[in-house]
Amino acid sequence: MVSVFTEEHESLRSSLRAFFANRSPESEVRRLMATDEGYDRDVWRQIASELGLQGLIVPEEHGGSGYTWVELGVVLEEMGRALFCAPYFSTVVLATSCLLESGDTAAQKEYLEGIASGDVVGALAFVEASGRWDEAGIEMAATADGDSYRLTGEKLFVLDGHVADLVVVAARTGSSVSLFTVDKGAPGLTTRLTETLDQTRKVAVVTFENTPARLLGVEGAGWTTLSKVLDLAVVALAAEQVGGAQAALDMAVEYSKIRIQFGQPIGAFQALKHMLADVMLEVESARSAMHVGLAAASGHEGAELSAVAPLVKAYCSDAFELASHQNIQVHGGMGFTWEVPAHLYFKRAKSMAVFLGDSTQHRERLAGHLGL
Amino acid sequence: MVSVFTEEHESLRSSLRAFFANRSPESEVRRLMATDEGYDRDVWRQIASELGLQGLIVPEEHGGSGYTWVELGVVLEEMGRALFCAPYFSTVVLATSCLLESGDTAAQKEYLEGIASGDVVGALAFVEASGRWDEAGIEMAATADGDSYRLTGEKLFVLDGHVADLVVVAARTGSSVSLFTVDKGAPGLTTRLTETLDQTRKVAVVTFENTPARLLGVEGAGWTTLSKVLDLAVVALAAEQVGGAQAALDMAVEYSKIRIQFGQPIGAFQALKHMLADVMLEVESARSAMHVGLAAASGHEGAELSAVAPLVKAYCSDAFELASHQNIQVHGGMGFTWEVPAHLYFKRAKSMAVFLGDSTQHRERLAGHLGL
Amino acid sequence: MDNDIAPDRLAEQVRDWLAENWRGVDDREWREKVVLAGWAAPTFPENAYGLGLSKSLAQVVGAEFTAVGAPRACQDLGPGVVDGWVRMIGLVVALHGLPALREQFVRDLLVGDADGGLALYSEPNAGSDLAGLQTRAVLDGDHWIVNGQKVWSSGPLDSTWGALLARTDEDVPKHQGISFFIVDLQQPGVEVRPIKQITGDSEFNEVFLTDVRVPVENVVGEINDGWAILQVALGAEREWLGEYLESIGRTEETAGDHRSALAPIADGAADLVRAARRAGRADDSAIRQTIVQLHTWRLVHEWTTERLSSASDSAQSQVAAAALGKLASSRILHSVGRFKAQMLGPEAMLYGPENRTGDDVNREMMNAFTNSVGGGTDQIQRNIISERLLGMPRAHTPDRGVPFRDIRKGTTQRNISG
Amino acid sequence: MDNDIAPDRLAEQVRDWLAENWRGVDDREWREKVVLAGWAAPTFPENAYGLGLSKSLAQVVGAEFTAVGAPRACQDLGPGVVDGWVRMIGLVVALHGLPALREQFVRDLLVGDADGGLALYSEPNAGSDLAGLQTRAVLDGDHWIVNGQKVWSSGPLDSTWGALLARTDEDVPKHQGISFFIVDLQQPGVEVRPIKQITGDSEFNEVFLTDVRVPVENVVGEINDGWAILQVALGAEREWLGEYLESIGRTEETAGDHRSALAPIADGAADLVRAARRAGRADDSAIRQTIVQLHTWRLVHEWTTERLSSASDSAQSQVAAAALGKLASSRILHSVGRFKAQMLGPEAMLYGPENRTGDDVNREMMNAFTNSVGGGTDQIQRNIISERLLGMPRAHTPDRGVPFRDIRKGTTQRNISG
Repeated sequence: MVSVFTEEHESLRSSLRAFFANRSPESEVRRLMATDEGYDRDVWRQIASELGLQGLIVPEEHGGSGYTWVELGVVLEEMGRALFCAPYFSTVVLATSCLLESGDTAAQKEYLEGIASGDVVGALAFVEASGRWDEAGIEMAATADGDSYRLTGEKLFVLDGHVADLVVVAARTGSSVSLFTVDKGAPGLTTRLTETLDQTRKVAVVTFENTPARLLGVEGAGWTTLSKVLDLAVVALAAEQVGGAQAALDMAVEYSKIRIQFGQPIGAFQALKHMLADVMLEVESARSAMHVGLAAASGHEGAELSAVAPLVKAYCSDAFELASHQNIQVHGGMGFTWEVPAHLYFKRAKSMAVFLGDSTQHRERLAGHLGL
Repeated sequence: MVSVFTEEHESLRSSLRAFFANRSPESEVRRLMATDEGYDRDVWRQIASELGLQGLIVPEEHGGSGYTWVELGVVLEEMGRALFCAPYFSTVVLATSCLLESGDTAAQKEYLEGIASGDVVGALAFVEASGRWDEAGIEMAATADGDSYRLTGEKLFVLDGHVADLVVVAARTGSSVSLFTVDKGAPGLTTRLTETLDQTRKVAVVTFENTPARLLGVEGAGWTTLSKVLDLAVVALAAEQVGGAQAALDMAVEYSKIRIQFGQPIGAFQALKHMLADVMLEVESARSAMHVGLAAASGHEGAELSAVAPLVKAYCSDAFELASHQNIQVHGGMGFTWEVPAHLYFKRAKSMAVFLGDSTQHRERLAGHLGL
Repeated sequence: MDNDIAPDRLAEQVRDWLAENWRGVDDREWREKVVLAGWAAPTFPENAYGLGLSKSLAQVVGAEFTAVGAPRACQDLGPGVVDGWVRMIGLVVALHGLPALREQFVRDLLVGDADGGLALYSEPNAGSDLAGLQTRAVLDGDHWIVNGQKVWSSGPLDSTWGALLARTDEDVPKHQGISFFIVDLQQPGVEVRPIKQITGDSEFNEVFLTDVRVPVENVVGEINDGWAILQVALGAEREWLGEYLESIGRTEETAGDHRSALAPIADGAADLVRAARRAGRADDSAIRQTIVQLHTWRLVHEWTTERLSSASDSAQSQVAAAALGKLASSRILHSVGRFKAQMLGPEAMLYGPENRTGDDVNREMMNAFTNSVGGGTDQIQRNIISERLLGMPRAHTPDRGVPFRDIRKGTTQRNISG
Repeated sequence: MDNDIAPDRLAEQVRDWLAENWRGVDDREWREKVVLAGWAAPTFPENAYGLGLSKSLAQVVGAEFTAVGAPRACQDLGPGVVDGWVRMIGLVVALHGLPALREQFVRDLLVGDADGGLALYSEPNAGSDLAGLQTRAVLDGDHWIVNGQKVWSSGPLDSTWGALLARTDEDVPKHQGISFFIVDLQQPGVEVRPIKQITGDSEFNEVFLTDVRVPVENVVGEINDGWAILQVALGAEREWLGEYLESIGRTEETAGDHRSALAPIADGAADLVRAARRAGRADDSAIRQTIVQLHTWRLVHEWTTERLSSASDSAQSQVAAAALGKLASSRILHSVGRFKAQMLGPEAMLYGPENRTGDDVNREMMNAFTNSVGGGTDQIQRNIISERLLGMPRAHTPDRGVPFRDIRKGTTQRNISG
């Protein structure tokens, strides 16, 4: 697998890195993570209007630029590196993919332009009290009400659900799963922000009380759509995780050069050198997995997305956990303080390690693809 | 858990260490491992007559000294350290325990005195082609023939089967397992030495062709006896493994002090220091597990042998594998040569890691005891 | 008092004294009486409110107090937090303090007048390399003037005193120019700020010292011999810490999750088994392997600590028990934290008082760093194990034998208070 | 030949030459013709039997030879073992050898007259620290007299020549006093003994050199500049080694176990799955986790190597690919070996030709050390990664910048032949 990134992608990366350094420095991350909304609406509009980031994978006919998951990967890697606080993953990766994969042209027409323009924030309401990321975990029932449906129940761990203009909801119509759209302000729709370990990424409880909802795509095809979306999502997440892991490694290396103990930089001690060499191996390996994942998500010839996705999720989650953990260890006592940003990456890593299923679960999925 | 060893045990250890240094130095180990028999009959007699090692756990009434598994643990630890080549484990741990645990006083009377005197070498023929270390693996049938039985079939991985005067055999009488004794020279009994990874420990294929055998203990109680013997055996093996692991660690530390690279002993490099610190943690932890195992095997109050044994097997096997592996790594290219004895410990470790079931299997056994 | 006194005669003396003095009220008068009689710290020297008794004789004293329910005896042996200060700092002052300090400070500590204390050892640039500390004390008449910054001091913000390590000579190698002081913290120039940790809690402080004045009689031990004094204090701390943590363990026992040696093997695994059951994954053999491995690490850690702590070649074995045990703990705590978060699934994304389960698991997971980083990092423990236990050669470091003035030093200064 | 020549014109020239010379027989006459025409090593300089062509133009030559089935072209690009010698040692002699050596040695190598070769680099006391080598070469008239011991030389016992590193100046730091020689091994004073490995096999030799004579014209490069020459040879070796191992991989492909990038994810896991199935443990989730982890390590290793090898910032990426890849391989090889032995159960206790399964698994398991130890240990790779890729500071070692004479050196001398 050679790199999926071309020189143009690297040039996109450079400009994004400069942008986030300017508009999402650590001080901004810390300011926004302490707010309820969790993002800066001006910056959100700016990345839409000036950079077109929300519309990256939105087809041109709907006001987007019709790029692939490779370009999106560059964006997410840089956002992960900067811990950029915004409902980007929920809007662009989760909600947008649901719209695109559902094949529902009416819904696409209705929402995609708003998403691309930055006017619509999207979210996906999927998991329930069981905490399961699979089809069996979806128990909420949708009842038909003329042409429309009514939803009643509670969805948990909804990324950015509290600021979403559009909530895509998975619920059962009869025995099978269908997807629905619910707009902000719909009757019976309430959202409650939950306190999170990773304050840079907001999570809400979304409650439906006889809330009117519109079917998205074909009735009963919800799980087919959603399972594809989840495969795409773990690949997108991997890009974020690789960006975060590299940032944590860079931090650790940098600190090891300036921190003096026993008359020399601690980075001269072989224990730390070898620890970080091992971290680099994991980060580079995770990066390779991400490349393959992005290629598969973009429909490049070769390995199937459904087989690549679990590998990517397991590997990149583990690598980010390791890199962010060792970054704290290298920082010693300082790493245990709130003031040093090492914990922000660590919390993102730990939080994303269980988001969309843990490594063990994904490795078991991959086992199935190996003919086991 | 405090130490099970008293000062007297430590004095026993000192004299054994001196004895093995004298009668089982590396040169002797290398000489004997290249022979078919695999042991020195003079030394075998000497450890019986002068040190009473074969009769250690044999009751006094049968010519032994009636000690416990704690004393046996000291002996095995030192034998493991010296890679002492002799059919001691097969005779004293396996065959003797079968005789003792079977409760068959007639058989005890017949064999134990010879074992204690060093005249009888014993072996246990248990595993068959399936390679399973459990009851289900025993498929060989024993057919009644008047007061006696007849055995036909093949037993594999029989430690020291090629030199055994007494073979204890597990076979099925009807649907249940019984134990039998077969004497050397019995009609239809043939043994064939197998080439082994660990040349210091000989393994034979033992074949029975309508071979007369005597029931040992109660018919149908074979698995009850054998499962107790296997629990005792893994604890005894753990003592050997701890002795070997400590020897490997000592070798590595010693080499790290004398091997000069980059103008200093390689032991001054933190990478090796930390590697061996981690090995020490595993070896000391394995030693603790061994202490608890020996206490449980000796019937001390507290933890049950059947629950302790799997823990001990898993932990001590893993620790010995690690210690002997890292010893080779520390020795670099020299560790990969036949001439340096690092490989002898490594091969013992690898071989014993699968003998009596691997760590994963024993951990699964322990899971049952945790109420899982 | 004579160490040759027969235990039963001593017991009788204590009983008599108690009969005469104990009125069932733990008031100031009582506390002063206990201290003046020498019962508060019987192992301390007689010139430091002690009786110079051996530990075993002191325990006779403690037993008699316990028998009648009288408090305040044997603080030099107790496991509480206040006892900790008595055992660590009280001890070195009692042994090495000048008369004025000894009489005032030890008395205040034992009577209970010395409110909270702070250990002013670590600095932003002296963590693993504690002897690289840069806080300076300069003599000015009959006072030392102290300037510097300390960190990771646990204790109350309004502590009245601190045990301070400061550099008093820069022209000798680093370990040889350090002195040990008792410093009054209730003076201008002392600023104590809580450090906000990654958990959001604040259990430690950073302390800024600006022209802080310390009377010359507050030096403990000889000038420039503070490193040796520190070793005595740290030795006592290690001893106390084990008992302290055990005493916490014992309160957890009531929660049904404590185990003692050779108790049934399964004891102590309940939290892991529960986590797997709650997740509906207790039948998954991969999860079972993890649980058994974690539980085994816990058991062998406990067994090893007990075995080495009770070994006869005590000095070497104590070091082994402490360093190996601390390293083992890191692996256990981090792995258990990771496992529990895994079992919790998406709830492990949550935190805060409204999400108790997520909060508990994440706090446990993050606090594991206090073991792998605090009190000597895992890396420092591996150095100790390899150099002091395995006897492997020390590597060259550029600061060995070099005057402190000429050593390359860190200059990072940052305020890490939350 | 001119590098500006158009590929199609070059191809035409080669075709014409082949039409005139290739008679379908690979005999001595043919081999000499190919060498003299420059086709045997087109990238070599014209004064060393080459044509000074770029790699891509040389491949045009190779393609034409392949098209008509004619052998012996482009040995400077080939993946075989003999090609390896051409690429490593032929190259440095071609570039840096004196005329006499260049004309004879390169010619012999290309024609195939230089039988086997041995790399005489490592020594018993110079392994990880190769520059610490102690074999000495002393000038005596028009010959260097060499004394010392070399080890880990792979190749035939009766090799005719060796590439030797020897110390020619002890009064300068270690890297600066080493020279690179081509030495005739068919002389008294050279003793080559096979080393018996832990597997029982012998793939390497130790070589004892006693008053071995090397003509002055056999020095490659400047005297005392041998370390630089070695770097060129090692660079070529790393490049060749990858292709060589791949070419072995390709023969395994026929066994159905090879995979290429973005082939179906499952490709290449067959050996692991088979091992678990054979053990009846393929349904055990703990075993499945292990298989998936091992297979994932293999895949990401392959992807990373391809990605970094093909990256544009080639120098840095090549180092990264080599060091990271080697480290990744160690983990994979050792873990796979351990897993297969575990799956094999008690059969893994067996060895030798009568126990094929046990023999195969144990050999695979033991040979993993050739990766973690040989060609720079895992520890050396981590040094390279941290210092050269992450830019972490080098630690002090006592030999840096010190004349070799004054460095503490190992003196262990042992005969490790079986």
